[in-house]
Amino acid sequence: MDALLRDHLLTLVVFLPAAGAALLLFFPHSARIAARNVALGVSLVALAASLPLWTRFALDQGGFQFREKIAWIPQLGISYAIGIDGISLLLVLLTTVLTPVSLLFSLTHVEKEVRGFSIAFLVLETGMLGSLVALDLALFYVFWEVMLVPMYFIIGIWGGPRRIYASMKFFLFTMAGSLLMFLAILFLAIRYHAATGGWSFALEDLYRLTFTGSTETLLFLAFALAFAIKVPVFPLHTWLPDAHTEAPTAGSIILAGVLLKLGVYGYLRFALPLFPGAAMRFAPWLGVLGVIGVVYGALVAWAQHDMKRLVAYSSVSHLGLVVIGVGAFTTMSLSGSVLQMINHGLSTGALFLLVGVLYERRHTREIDAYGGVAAVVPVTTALFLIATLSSIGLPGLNGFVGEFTILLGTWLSPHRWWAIAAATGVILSAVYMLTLVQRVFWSPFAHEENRKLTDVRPSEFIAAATLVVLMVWIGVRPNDLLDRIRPAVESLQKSVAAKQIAEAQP
Amino acid sequence: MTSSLPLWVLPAIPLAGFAINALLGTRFGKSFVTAVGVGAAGLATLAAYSRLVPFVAGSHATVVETVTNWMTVGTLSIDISFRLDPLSALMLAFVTFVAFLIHVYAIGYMHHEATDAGYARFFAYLNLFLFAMLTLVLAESFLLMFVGWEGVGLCSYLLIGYYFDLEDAAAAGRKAFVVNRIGDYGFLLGMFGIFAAFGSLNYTEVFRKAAEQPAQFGPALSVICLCLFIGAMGKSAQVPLYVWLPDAMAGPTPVSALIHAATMVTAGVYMVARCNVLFRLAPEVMLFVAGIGCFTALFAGTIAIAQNDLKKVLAYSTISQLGYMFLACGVGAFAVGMFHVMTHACFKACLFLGAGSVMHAMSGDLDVRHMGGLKAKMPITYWTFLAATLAIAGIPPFAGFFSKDAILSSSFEAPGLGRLLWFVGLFTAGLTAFYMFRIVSLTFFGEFRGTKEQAHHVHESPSSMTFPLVVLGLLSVVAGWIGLPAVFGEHANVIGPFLAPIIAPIAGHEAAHEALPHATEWLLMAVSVAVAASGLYLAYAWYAKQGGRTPARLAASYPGVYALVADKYRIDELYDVLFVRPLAWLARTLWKVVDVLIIDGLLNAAAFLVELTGDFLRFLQTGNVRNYALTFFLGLIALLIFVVGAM
Amino acid sequence: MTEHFVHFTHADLLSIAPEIALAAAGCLILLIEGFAPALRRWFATIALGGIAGSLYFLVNAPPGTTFGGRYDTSPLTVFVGLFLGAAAVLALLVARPYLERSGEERGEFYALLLWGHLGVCLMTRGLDLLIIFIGLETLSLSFYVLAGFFRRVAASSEAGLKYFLTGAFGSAFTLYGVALLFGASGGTRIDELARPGLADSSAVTFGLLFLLVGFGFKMSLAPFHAWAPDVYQGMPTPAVAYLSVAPKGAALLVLFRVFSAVFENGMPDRFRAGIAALAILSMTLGNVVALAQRDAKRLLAYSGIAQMGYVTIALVVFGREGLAAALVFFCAYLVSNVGAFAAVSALYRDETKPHPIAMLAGAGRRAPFAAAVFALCLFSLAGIPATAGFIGKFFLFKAALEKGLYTLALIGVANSLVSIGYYLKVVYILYMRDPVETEAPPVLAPADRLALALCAAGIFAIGVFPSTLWEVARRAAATLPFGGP
Amino acid sequence: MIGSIPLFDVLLVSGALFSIGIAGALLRRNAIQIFLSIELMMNAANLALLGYGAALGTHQGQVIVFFVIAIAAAEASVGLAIFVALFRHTETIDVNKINLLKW
Repeated sequence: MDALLRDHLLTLVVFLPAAGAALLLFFPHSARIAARNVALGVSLVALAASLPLWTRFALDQGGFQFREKIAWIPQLGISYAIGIDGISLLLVLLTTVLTPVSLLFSLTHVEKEVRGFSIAFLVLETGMLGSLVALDLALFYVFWEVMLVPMYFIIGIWGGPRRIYASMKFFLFTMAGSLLMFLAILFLAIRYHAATGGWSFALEDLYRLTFTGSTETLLFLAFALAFAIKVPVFPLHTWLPDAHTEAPTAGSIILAGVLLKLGVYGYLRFALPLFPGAAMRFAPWLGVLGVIGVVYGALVAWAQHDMKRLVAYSSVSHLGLVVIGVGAFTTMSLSGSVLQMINHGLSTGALFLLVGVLYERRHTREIDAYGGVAAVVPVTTALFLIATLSSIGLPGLNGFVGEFTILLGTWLSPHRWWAIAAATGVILSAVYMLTLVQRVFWSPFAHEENRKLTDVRPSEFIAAATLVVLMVWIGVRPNDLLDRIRPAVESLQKSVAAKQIAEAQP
Repeated sequence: MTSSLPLWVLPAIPLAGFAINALLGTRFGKSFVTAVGVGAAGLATLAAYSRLVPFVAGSHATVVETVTNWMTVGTLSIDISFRLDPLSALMLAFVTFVAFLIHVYAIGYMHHEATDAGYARFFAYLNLFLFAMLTLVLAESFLLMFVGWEGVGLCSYLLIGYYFDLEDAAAAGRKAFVVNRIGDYGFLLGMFGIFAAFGSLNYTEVFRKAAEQPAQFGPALSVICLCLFIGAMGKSAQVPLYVWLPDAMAGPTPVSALIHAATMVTAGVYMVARCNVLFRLAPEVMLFVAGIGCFTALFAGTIAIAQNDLKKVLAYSTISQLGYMFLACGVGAFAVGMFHVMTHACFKACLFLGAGSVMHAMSGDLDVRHMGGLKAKMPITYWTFLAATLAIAGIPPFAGFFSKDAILSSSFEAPGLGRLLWFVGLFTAGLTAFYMFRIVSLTFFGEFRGTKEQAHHVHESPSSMTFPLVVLGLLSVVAGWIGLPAVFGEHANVIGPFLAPIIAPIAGHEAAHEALPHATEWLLMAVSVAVAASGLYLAYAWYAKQGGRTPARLAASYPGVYALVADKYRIDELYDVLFVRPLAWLARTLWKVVDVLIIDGLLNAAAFLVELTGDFLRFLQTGNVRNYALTFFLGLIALLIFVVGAM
Repeated sequence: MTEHFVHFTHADLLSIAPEIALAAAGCLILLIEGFAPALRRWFATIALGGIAGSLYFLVNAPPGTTFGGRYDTSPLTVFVGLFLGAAAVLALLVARPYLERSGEERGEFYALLLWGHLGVCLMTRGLDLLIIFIGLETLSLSFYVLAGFFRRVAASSEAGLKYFLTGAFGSAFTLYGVALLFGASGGTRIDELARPGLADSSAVTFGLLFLLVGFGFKMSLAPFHAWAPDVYQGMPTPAVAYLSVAPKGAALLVLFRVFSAVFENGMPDRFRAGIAALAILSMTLGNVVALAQRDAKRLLAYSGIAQMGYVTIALVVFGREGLAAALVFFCAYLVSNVGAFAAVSALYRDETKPHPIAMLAGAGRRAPFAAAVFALCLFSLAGIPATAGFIGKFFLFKAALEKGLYTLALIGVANSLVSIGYYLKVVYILYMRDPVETEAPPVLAPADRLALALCAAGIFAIGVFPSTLWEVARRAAATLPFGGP
Repeated sequence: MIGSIPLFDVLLVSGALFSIGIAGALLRRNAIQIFLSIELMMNAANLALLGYGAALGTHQGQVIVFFVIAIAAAEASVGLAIFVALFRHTETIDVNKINLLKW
């Protein structure tokens, strides 16, 4: 057991949920309560298991930690190689936190097919964690695709009225991107074979490959497209509003909280270091698309009259900012982007959760169906307000630190105007989010049927409060995270710089 | 220094108060809330003064206390560190004090206003505001100041929207936040510029570098200062970003007094004064500041004339007075600006609290046309209100006189457009005196014009409300005496020298301007007093004596003009047409056209096309086996041609 | 050389034993049918026994060639033999409950299935075009009858007719191809085709093309696919499960054998291009038309056409690498496709009626196990990772890219995107649509459960731990004669 | 005998037969006629086999032909059985009228 915890901690964290799902397979169809409790319990155990990752994480080194490597398809040098650096550490923890939170919320709100729901959710968690820790491209691709299936079911079975369209759209969009990436991965390995005579899909081996202009560009685009769709980058974002809106609350939380981040993560972990030359050539485009995303997302969010859609478009806007930080590629902006991924996960997660609280009681997401409900649901209002403030980057809460570092870092990069343009998001986000608050929670009490709205249940409160606590913590002590991000970002920049030099000399 | 309280305690106390009231307040009822909320404010004040007294008595040497590092990213490293220097000391002195008084006042004012929950919410917000304001004042770095800056903005938003179930309150809260955000946008860019130029956001470092080699930052500084000033315009409600402040009166009166008159709105002036080193290196921006300030003063003043809502008039007068302060900063008299900030805090708080007390008596009615003759019914309110009015009108020896006169004289002697600025300022002073005494006359003199019930109900407010009134009333009399002009003797002016250290000398600039000849100064004083007095008299004559016939006739003879002024020049409507509607339209269009029509349209069309192809090809499968054989055969032929043909 | 036909050696007997076992088992069943009908519940068992026996003999058959180099016992044939055996076993498992449900539990079904299987075995093991042709015909004749198995059902008889006519048409071409090759090479043994200089003779070119067409027909490659949807729809589902997998694999193996013998050093580009064209046409047509299908079995037929398009890429890749990829792909296709048909046969009540997909609505709740396996098979066919289907595509596309066939690979992935469209459509109906009818699908027979479980297990086994399979497949492919380097 | 005929002529005839067979298979409507055309194609192949065998001087061609004839016979029996089975349902073996299974 100790050996397990010492040497295979990461594996444990990744596969605990899957094990739980397997366990649930043997539960009778009718065991609803049991199923949901098992799911919640397992996800909490996974959370507990993931905490040592945080405590035992060595701050001073930039490389990967908690590494494990087991041959998987030795003939092709494909191995089960996992490990985390500061970036993946934070995202892993975000995942292990958000999953129990979502399940906790679902406790009282998913009635149909509870067992199936729990299984899907746990499989999903394993998929997300796996693709965050994979250090072998084949392994990564497997996890990356495996995520799709449970999310497809979660949206399609437990989703809203247009769930079929949404789930199909979600699946096809993501597939369209990742299939090209699949070919690109194979191509990389073949190139490695041609270069060295041996086979390997291991990330660090493939880092060493260098490419000439057009090949690199094509490979980069194949990877970048897959990730850009996931992020999502304008104009590839249209799957997101549908998926987020139609997904059940828990699904929306995970979608916004984790899945979108995997796009940026993939870009940072794969597309960028594998093809730095092309990445740098395309960085301006990335930044421009990011800027468009920020403004566009914010404006369109403002025009929504469906609460979830509004929050969904706000994600487009926030992720646009993250993309800008990546495009600017300064230490500050990159760290900011990573941090902002976590922040967005927390704040948007909380927003979806609290929208869910209202939805589950009133069964409508129409903003106009509410109004003045702060009088009947004060606690919900307070929590929602905090989440809103975090999402619009109020200093003292988490959102601000990320926004500020991204914008300042971008300002210091050659692309100052991105920062100037993107900073308007500061205004626009206030516009749409506060409009939402005003029209839903404030202003005169509009509809009598809202009288019987009940305030948050304990489970809901715990779920939301957890996120709020984290928001405050990150806002007050961002260094706890930044210290872990820094080495990763710096080594990333180093490797990119080194490889660019290598590519410079033919 | 070590023995005394660390500075971080000052903001910490109200923060604790906020936390307690927010979490437990609703449970333990009003008395508990009062104890915590007001207690926190009082403690904070005591703590503040325990630092201020030794500081003022001592060497006025700047103190910087670092608590811990907040964030370190790349080259950016921000400490949570507080700074006590003459400037922050001045702010600290009146912010804590006024805040405490207003907390006390709120006990009485809110008691009937609110349920237990609401009461707790109110005091929690007030404490939170005090925390933010103190952070803003004591911050040592721009970023930490920004924390307070946004914090006070948040509290103002929350407190304006305190009556969240009133449409206009909710809207006003959002409006305030958004307009402030527009300013913050400038502030942010300013900070980015500063960091890019100076590689730091700490006052000490930035100002030292700026002061040492001013030449090297020349053009960058203009942009930076402009951005910073945009921030100030938002927070301190200058044209064109002033529109949120009048609406902000939807909040409870103590809030209007504390946040939207005495403290928060002056943060912009404080920030500009804080950055005086930078601003003085950007003369063109200074001129801009002065111009904006001067114009705002006049503009808001004219609006105030035609308003009938007591608090609205005060709001516009606040905007106008803030304009004065920026005028002072613009002409380089930062100390004077801060002096006016201080005096203004006293008399404007007093005025608002007075208004609140009246409103209380009139059971919520604020329309001056329904008032009149309250002098007898509520003497304390009357006298304090009168004192504050005289102060704002600039009648010696009341507080406002000295600060305002200092502003006028320093703009008079400013080079370039100085005289013009002076003249406008002077005219505005008369205007101020007029509209202030107009409301005094309408409120307290003449016959009562309200309803029976109101007349029956009118009464003097409880002591918890009158006590602060009295204190502030006294202050509005004496507060100005720390800044007597030079003509009263060498050391008559205390505040100028006290603030001198923060107006750090810049290489190549001479620090303070040479004083005017006494004769000129006397003359200026006389003129301004005369103008103010005539303003007073006119208002008294028109509204108190002949019950407002002349103004009515004037209004009737120029209906267009009157309507325009009464409608605040319809600026809100203008903004609505210029910005809000177009943006909203754009947002809808982007959504409906770009998202739904173009992007999704293309994708769905592609998918549909594939399916359609399938639906057509499907019918090649006729079910007739002969066609199968035929396709088979044709396929073979094609293959033959394809392969053999290639031979 | 003719004397080899008259004098069997002991080795000959041993090497042919597996096929003899199959033939014998078939006959036994018919005899029982005739003289002891009471024992019909044992048919399936006997048939399984026959398969088991044949596999036993196959594994223990003396390695090397027999019948004067006409009959092959090599790792390759053993591998393929096991593959075919697995298909037959799974089909038989599903068959019994299926026939019971449709009230047509007649012995000839098992006999014909066994004999058809025998034919396929002959195809894969024969190194002589004549043997291969005989195998082909044995297979065809058995399955013509199986197609029309439900005599009282018009659709079934029609399927029989269509399969018969098109099949005979195809065989005629095959036969003419054999004749041409015989004429060109002077013999029917495949290794005789390896004589230098043959490759360019027009007789060989035509002969090869005729074989390609003939076996392409068996693989249901477009444009020789048209029979498949109709036949699948009319034919008893278990027979389809076998027909849709085993003969296709055998046909591809034959093509590999013949082509690699003729083009020992590299297939000329004109053939490459021709075969690539067939591959592209099959993928695209199969996937696009599948989108429009309403009947489960027809949909699977088109999906099969598309899958054959993918695997034909392996033939374009050519050589042992290509064959190895094809073998892995077929193993994956076996578990996925047979699983899918097994699920179909388990999920529909009236076997003799059409199988509209819409009837599956809500099956996820009414028949959880079968539905789950069905969905799994569909995801596998769609090539979602951690399933067998992904591994099949993985090695296939790897081989293609290694050969520099970028366009083919791109078209391939584009097609898998399209295919997701209809695979997910079925999943959606299984799980996300409310049942149209209240009556639950038939309860699963143990045999059904076993078959489904085996397929699911296979899908995960191959999907998660492919390395062993890949190793074995490569070793097997290495023994392909004239496979090039 | 057949050996005395030049291979080319034999192939020509067989090719002609084969084409006629194809034509018949494609143009006929009656299932039996179609099947007969296919039989014609097979026999064309047989002819080619015989021709080649003669040209090569082996008996192998003839041996193959025996097999083919046997197979063809089997095929015929199966085929006719199927036709009969179908005729019971449709009262016709005009393949144009037989299209239950389509699309």
